[in-house]
Amino acid sequence: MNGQYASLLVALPLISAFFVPLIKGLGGRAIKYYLTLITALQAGVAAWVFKTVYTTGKPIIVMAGGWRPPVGIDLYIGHFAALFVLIVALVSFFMAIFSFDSVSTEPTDKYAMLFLLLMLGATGMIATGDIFNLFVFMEITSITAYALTAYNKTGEAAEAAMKYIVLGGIGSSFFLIGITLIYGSTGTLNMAQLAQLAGSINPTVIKVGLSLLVFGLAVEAELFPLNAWAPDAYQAAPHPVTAMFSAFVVKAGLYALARLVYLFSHAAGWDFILKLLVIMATLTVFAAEFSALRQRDVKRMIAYSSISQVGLIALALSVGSQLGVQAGVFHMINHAVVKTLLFLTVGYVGVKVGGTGIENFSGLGRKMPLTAFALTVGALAAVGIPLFNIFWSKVWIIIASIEQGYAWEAGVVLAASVVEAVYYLRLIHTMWFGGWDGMRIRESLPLGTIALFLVLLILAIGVYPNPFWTLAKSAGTDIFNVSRYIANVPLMGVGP
Amino acid sequence: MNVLSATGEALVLIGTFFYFLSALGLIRMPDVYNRMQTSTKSATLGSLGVIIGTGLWAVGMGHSVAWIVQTVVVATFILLTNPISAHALIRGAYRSGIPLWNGSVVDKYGEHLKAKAEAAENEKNEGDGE
Amino acid sequence: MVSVLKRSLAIITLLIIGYWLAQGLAGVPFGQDRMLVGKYYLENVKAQTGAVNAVTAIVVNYRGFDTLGEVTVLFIASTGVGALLWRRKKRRTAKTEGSVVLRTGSELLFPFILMFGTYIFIHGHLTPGGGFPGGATIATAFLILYMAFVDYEIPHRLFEPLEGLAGMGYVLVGLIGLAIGSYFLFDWIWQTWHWGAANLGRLFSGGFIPIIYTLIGLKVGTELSGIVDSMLTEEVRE
Amino acid sequence: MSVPHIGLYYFGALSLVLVGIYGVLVKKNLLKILISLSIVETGVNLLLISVGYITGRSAPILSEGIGPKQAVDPIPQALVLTAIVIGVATTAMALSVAITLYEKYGTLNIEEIRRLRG
Repeated sequence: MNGQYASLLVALPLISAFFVPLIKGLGGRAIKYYLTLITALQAGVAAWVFKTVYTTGKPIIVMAGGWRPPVGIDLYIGHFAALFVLIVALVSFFMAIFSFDSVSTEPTDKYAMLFLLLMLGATGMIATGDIFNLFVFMEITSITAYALTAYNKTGEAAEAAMKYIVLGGIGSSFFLIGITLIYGSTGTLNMAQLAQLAGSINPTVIKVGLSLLVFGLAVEAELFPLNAWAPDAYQAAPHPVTAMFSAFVVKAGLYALARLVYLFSHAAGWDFILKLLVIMATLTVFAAEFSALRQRDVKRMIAYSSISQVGLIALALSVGSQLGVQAGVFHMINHAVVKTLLFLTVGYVGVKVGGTGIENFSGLGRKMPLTAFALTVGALAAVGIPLFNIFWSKVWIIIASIEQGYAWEAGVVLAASVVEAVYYLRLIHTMWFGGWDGMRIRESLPLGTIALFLVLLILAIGVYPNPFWTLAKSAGTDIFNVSRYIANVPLMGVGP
Repeated sequence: MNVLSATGEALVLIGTFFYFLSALGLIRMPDVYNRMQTSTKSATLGSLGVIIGTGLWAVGMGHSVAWIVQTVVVATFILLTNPISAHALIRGAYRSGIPLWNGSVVDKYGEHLKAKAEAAENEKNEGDGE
Repeated sequence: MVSVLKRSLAIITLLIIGYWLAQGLAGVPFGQDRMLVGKYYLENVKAQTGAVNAVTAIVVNYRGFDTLGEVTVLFIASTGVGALLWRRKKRRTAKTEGSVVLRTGSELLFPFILMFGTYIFIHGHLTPGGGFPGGATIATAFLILYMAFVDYEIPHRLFEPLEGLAGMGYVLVGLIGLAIGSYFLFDWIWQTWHWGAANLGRLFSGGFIPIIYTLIGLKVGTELSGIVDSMLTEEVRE
Repeated sequence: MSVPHIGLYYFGALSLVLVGIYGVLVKKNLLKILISLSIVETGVNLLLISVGYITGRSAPILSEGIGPKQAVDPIPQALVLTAIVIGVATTAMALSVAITLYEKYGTLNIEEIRRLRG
């Protein structure tokens, strides 16, 4: 089959989202089945793309309109993109199933459209090979995220969405100024050609432009000064959407950040950007971990924990070595799995018990044993206990940072793990040893299956990390090795 | 240079003069209604002058006749829309209770509203009486 | 009152940001010819797309993916506004009827504004404009009706499916390109058959640009009027 | 530290961006903050379009005797078209959130809308 059919990754969610207004008369339940069907189809396409990329070992370059890269826009689906597009589609599929139980606020048809478009936005951000197209997809993601954050229509939700909109608006303006500067000094928007020309750009322009791009993406990637929206939005959004934010929206932002930063690795003034990123990432980790300690609401606590893990990923990505990027990508995969599980179970408790405050988790081990078990596994994995998946990625991050001579970064990772252990163990203790009101709650079969699947995945990665580490290695190399990226894109000779 | 383009230039000049007047009025006038009056009235005239002047000038300079046709169409559109929007704006301002300048002498719209309210009141009273 | 401290902090931040940005901008001098890909577009636009307006050709044809995203962004906005301001039962609650002047004027102008909007999006490949401005113009026509009449509402039953259909039409045009020319958003009308090559610079040319712009115009018009409608109607309490 | 030299157009656009950011930082009324955000967006759009300008050239519509050598860079104009639409969408979204906030709290002053903390 022709590689150009990978454009279905973008076309399918779009056309199905546009189709929803025509079937909205069928009622909420039918629309949720439709949503599940479409996400399953998307997962199928993504699996095909994944298989093609990993068997041929070559990236798929989708050329929109048949124009070769610097002239037209290309989608670059390399090892990283193929892997993460699959993750995006799978997480969306799980969350579409979860939506049956957890989303009852009207209007369901609009929820389905926004859900599909959030998936589309993240897919596009990961796949695109054009810097302005990245901006467009970033806006698709963030505007959908604004709408979904406020979807519950409570005061808190609207407030969180407002914070997000103001920060996001400033961020996207900065990003656009960055694009302006870089376009103004090179005359092209294609990432591969930008990487080719990176050495010849005026160093001040690259410094200012790239730091603006970093600031713009930091809103989506939840890095320190611009992540004030994140905990509120995580808490207020519908439960499936929270899981999607944590599992792939933030990953799309991080990926875009890493891709853009490494594209310009030949440019003068690049070290400056890396230093900026390291500072932002470290501050993110500390600010989030210490806020997480104080939380009484479990969903909010996990949100903070998610942000601090994101800080760790950013730390790994900004080490500046191939191993660092690979470790970062490995941590991204593990984080996606673990946080999907955590938000799924916590959200399910929120739906069934009626809230996500810590008091609702008391005695959960006997009230909802399966959910509590899954939540425990997720919590232990998030702390980084050996035999669980995040242990390995944290180890690799430590190795990578020591190898580059940043011993204190290893200290940051360890300190973060200790703080995480404190609050996660508190949660586990409440669940298994807290008072029980004698009630049993029936757990739903599909969600139990998903949770068990994720638990098994966590254990599988924890016990046999090697195949997954190989995946992460090839995906990380895809980001780090810019010269291969340039060679893979069939640039047409539009040059000076 | 012929008569047509000279007329066009004169019209543009007159139009700009009206623009100037409206800008002056915007600064000098005491309240919303007076400012609105000067700015819209003279902006309409100013735009008409400039637009039609441009059309005449272009035809006079030997460009195609399409210029004057297009400018006349644009001018008609402005002539239709500008007063309506100004009217709606001022009515909105009055309705939302922005006060008149102290030195105003007439308030026809206020009188009209009052008369209307009184008429409605009378009708209601009469209805009660029967 | 905003405290003086907050203001001065804000001004210091601004000075830092401004200095930083100005330093970057100083490296990109104003008014110089730095075109790279732009030059290619200008030289080849007529032969490759059949449009004389280079901006439109870039928007719809060369960088069509961006435009697809742009349409999606607007669709998200309309969906999101609809989702947030969703009410079980809603009605216009405007209190004051527009005056005679406004009502007569809007009735008189409505068809002309519609016609003008249509003109803009049909002639996108020839003159400045295109689907987005055209659609916005059409939406203003409905906005005027909303302002003039207290009980006017857009025909929801027509507009909502139309919005979806126009969007699907755009993606379908792209998928037809994938089927015929094996590229998504391939300009199958111009590049395969060269229809309209004889009247370059007239209405029937420009490949699929007029078709896509018509779809976009319809979509944007219905979407923006939908947003206006969501914002101007309120819940009926019973 | 030296004063960077930038063109007048850049200066205008940049000042719009800064004025907007000032508004976002200082104003307390939500609507004023949103207006400030729109001002930032306008400034950025102006900046983007003035980067594409080339002295002495005309709009990139290649009819009536304008060849490829007489036209300005068309790409920024295409980008600005997209950016404007995105700005409109953000503003629409923000306004509807503001309407929801007003319904829930009865005010648009951000100092009074503070339930979420932590």
